[in-house]
Amino acid sequence: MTTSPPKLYWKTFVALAVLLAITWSVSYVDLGSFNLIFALGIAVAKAILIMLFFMHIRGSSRLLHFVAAAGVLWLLILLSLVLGDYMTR
Amino acid sequence: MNATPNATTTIVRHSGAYALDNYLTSGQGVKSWLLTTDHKRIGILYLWTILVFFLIAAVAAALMRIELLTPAGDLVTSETYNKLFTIHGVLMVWFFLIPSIPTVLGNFVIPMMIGARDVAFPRLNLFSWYLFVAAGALALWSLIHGGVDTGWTFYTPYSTTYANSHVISMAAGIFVAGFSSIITGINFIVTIHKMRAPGLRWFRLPLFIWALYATSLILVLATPVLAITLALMSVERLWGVGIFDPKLGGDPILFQHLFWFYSHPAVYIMILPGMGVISELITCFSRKRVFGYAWVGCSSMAIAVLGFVVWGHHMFVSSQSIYAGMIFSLLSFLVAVPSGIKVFNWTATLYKGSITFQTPMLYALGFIGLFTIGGLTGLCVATLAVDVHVHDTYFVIAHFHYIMVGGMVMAFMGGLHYWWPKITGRLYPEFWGKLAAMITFIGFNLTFFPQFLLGYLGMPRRYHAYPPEFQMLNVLSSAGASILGVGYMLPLIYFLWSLKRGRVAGPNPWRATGLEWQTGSPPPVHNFEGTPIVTASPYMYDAEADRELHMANA
Amino acid sequence: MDKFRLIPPQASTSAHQIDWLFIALVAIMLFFLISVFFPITWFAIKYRRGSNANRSNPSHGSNLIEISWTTLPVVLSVALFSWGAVAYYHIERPPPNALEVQIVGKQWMWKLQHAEGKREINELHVPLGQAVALTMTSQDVIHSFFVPAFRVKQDVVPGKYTSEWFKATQLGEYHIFCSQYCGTEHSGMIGRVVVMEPVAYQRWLTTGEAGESIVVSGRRLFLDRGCSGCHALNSKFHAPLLEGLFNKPVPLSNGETVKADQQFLRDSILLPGKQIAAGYDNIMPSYTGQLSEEEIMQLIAYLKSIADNRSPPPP
Amino acid sequence: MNAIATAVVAEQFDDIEQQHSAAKLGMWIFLATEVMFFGGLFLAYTVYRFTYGHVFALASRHLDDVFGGVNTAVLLFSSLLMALAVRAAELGRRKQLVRLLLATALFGVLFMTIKAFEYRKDFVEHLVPRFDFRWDGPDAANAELFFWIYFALTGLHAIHVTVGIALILVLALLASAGKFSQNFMPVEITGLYWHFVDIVWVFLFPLLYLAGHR
Repeated sequence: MTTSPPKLYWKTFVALAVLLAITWSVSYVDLGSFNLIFALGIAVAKAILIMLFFMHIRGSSRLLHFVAAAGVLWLLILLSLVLGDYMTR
Repeated sequence: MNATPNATTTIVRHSGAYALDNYLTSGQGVKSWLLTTDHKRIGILYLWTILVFFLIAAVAAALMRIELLTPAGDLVTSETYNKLFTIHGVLMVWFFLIPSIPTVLGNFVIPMMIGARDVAFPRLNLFSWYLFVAAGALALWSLIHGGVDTGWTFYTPYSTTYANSHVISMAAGIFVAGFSSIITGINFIVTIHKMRAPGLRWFRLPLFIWALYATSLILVLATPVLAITLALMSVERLWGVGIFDPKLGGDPILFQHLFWFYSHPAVYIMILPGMGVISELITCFSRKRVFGYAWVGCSSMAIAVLGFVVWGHHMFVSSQSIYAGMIFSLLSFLVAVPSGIKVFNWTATLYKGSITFQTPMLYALGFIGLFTIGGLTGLCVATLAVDVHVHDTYFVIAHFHYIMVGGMVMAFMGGLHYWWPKITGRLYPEFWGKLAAMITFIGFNLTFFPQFLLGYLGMPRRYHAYPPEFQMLNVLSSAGASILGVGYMLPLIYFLWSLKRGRVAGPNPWRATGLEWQTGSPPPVHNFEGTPIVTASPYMYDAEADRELHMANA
Repeated sequence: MDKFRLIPPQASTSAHQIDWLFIALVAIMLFFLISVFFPITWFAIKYRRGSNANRSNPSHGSNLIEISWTTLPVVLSVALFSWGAVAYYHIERPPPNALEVQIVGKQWMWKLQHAEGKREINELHVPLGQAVALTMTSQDVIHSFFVPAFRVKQDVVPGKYTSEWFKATQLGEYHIFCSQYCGTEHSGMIGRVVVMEPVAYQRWLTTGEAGESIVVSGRRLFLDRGCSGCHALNSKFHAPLLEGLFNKPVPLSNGETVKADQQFLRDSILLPGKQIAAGYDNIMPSYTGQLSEEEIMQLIAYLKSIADNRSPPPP
Repeated sequence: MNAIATAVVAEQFDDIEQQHSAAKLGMWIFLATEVMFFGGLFLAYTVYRFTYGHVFALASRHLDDVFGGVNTAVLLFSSLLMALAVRAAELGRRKQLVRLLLATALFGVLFMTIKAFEYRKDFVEHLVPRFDFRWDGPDAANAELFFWIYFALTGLHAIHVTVGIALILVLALLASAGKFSQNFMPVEITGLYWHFVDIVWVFLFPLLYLAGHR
């Protein structure tokens, strides 16, 4: 596994900082329920960035990709089916 | 292991049969056991530990059955009865059913089946056992100080605001036991992925490995939710957090969602390893390759995944929305299909086999019979309209005991008898083994079949006093329980007897084809001399050849 | 009552439906049991070791068979699921003109109250052939109102109203059980349903201390507890008029609109700030802890009684 | 050199490569369990935000998002330092590894101190349930519920950060003794754990602090 140059890590950090600034400032604008979707979207983007570059998922085996996705997928199963109950009460 | 030679067991000191330098003789004294990182020894440590918890829970069950002989609750007070069924539930679920096959048979046999020297993280494996012992100590501490009377489901708001028993120490015990099984799950997944012998591709793995791989997936993905649920319940009981407290706007149904999100996959954690053992036993004792290998292997994975989306069938009458109930009911029907595939494939495996009926095979056939009844009655409780009537009655008790006791414990007994020669190098007494298997089968049916009738008649569960018209069936059930008790005590006796006086087993007493049978019994510390190479698919049995062999020396 | 029986008395309309569904399930179970046990015993005997059965070229799998015993169970599953779901849908929807009975579950007893005001403990008298709708809540832990003879069961959850209904079709007395574990005397929280002729039921209603009807006691509470102080035409406080409110859409201050059903009224009494009506500010004091569950039900019954007339009640 | 390398490979593994991939797979599975562990609390948050959305938005405005934002930046930067530390360990640069590890731990401690100040501010503003919780807006019960979930989530996260800092300091100690010259896997594993803790905060910040417009 070739070790990537420090510049790549710094670029990732800058991207994360920019995303943080965006989500923070957008929260001052009232977009109604769109606020939540936007905030979650940016959070997911930041999480993927961290996983790809800082946690070296990029270029690692397909198995690790699946394990990384499995945790989130199972959480979505829990969230969706429970909300399925609360929304249809 | 100094064997005293007598008439029946003349041990030829240097016979190839009994491997003298093995994992049992490689270290002596308590320290060699308490600090071992050998997966085989850790399996045995787990065997003794779960035996302790099984006996305590069995005593609780016996007391409950005696109590239910009479309609009036006269043997024990209602407070004690509530604590009895809670400790029976907690100890059986978390300290016997969930750990037994993975940590005892799995720990012992998985590395040998895939040709590895040990599990991926041996030190973590030992740490998992210490966590399990600490968890058991916490649970017993809570029991000694008065026990818990919330039921093994800990439903709020009773467990958080109204119960005045030792809920938090029991919840802490289960919390720690959860992490012990998470670590075992991680260990098995990494071992099966990374440490298979050369040539051992995924579709050449024995079905026991498939079953334990699927079980480990559930262990790893479901148990953390139990941990957070019990933590939240305990924090709410201590400081009145209010997440589940209706007065603060919390919702007790949310606790049920979180609890059953873990607890339904947990019942698949209990049954899947049993299915893995049965696949091994049926193929070995009918001398025939399993029918539909890929389908049986993939049905284990299908059960693991589908097991996560069906938990709502525990909450059909709990004021969950009827539409969510319908979604869960349909999904619960679909999760029964892979189990059906397995039973049909086992039946088809017997076709054109050369079937023998040693003790493991009796337990395997018993498993298929009882598990099929248990699984089919699962369809009744998955049907919305019928579950409204039978939910929380003895019908449900009979359903899950048919699967847990009729299925999982039978499979555990079958697996223990099957691998006993490999673990100890000695054979159990065949006659007593068969007798115990038959007594268990009869006792079990007499205990739990009447409970189906009781359930549909409407006797609620967790009642220590009941209307007189249910008495006759309850007496039948208690009678059966006494026979079942005998059925379980017999193996305890003759297994201990066989340690000293059992016939020497030799490397492969069943002439089985698994990798674990290619090395000595009891196996050396590193399982194999060199690293075994696997060239063929598992279960290369030949029924025709077996018949000639049998005819030759008959 | 205690001759040996395999199924409980079929004393309600839904009892027959559920028993038929259960018998169909048992039939399908027997079909699958036979299709597994018969081949096993046959193979075990025919292919036991040493028997001279033909064992040439054994097959190790055939996708056709596998697919067939996958699709058949799936088809059966969908069929059974839909039958169960349709029956469940009827069980969960009380008919409109059902007799109203309010039940409060309390640790280890059932307190029941008929619309006409008659109160009972652990007993429920109902007329034959008349649908009875139960509105239930709990004062402490989760209980579950279970009448095996009617095949009905519904958890009684604190903090919300749950409902179930039945129509008795057979006279007699039947068990009431609490089927959700609720503490020490869980097995003592039982009672009996008495199904009577409609005429006898009416006579029973009026005999004994026929307390004031729920609506009357609800109105008395409405005045005594100061509700009428604000919720009245001439009140100096700006509070919504409650006449004609029940089951009508209510626009809320955060823009949503909700139906003023029992749950909304209960929450408005206990947690007034949860859903504030549009155009009003949050000045209503919370009545949590000052009204018992029965009193809240009586107030709601009163609000229901004034749901249709627009004119405010005489002071 | 080869003799030392084989000493590093544990007996049950065939080679160092198998040992590395096993350790990484084991760690990623552990992180999946952590996702499900936090998942229970995220579910409670989601369900109660769905049922009491209005009050949750109000209550989250009482949280000071400057603290939250700065803390997010601090944790992101410490994640960067950790990634650089893992790179240094791979390249076998001992002194740089020790310096970066200490810097990461420093930013972790900075995060905790900011958190401590924030908790103190919440306490002063009577926002801590059970400790003289005061809420003048509509139904205090549901607002208290929000703050219970806030303290549960951030508290559990803070415990994970503390464990992370302790691990990093131990690593720094071992690294200065030159222990990771051949086998840098412990550094990589701790790095994965630290990045996971950062990801949890990346989700906590918008959900708790920015719930509903300012």
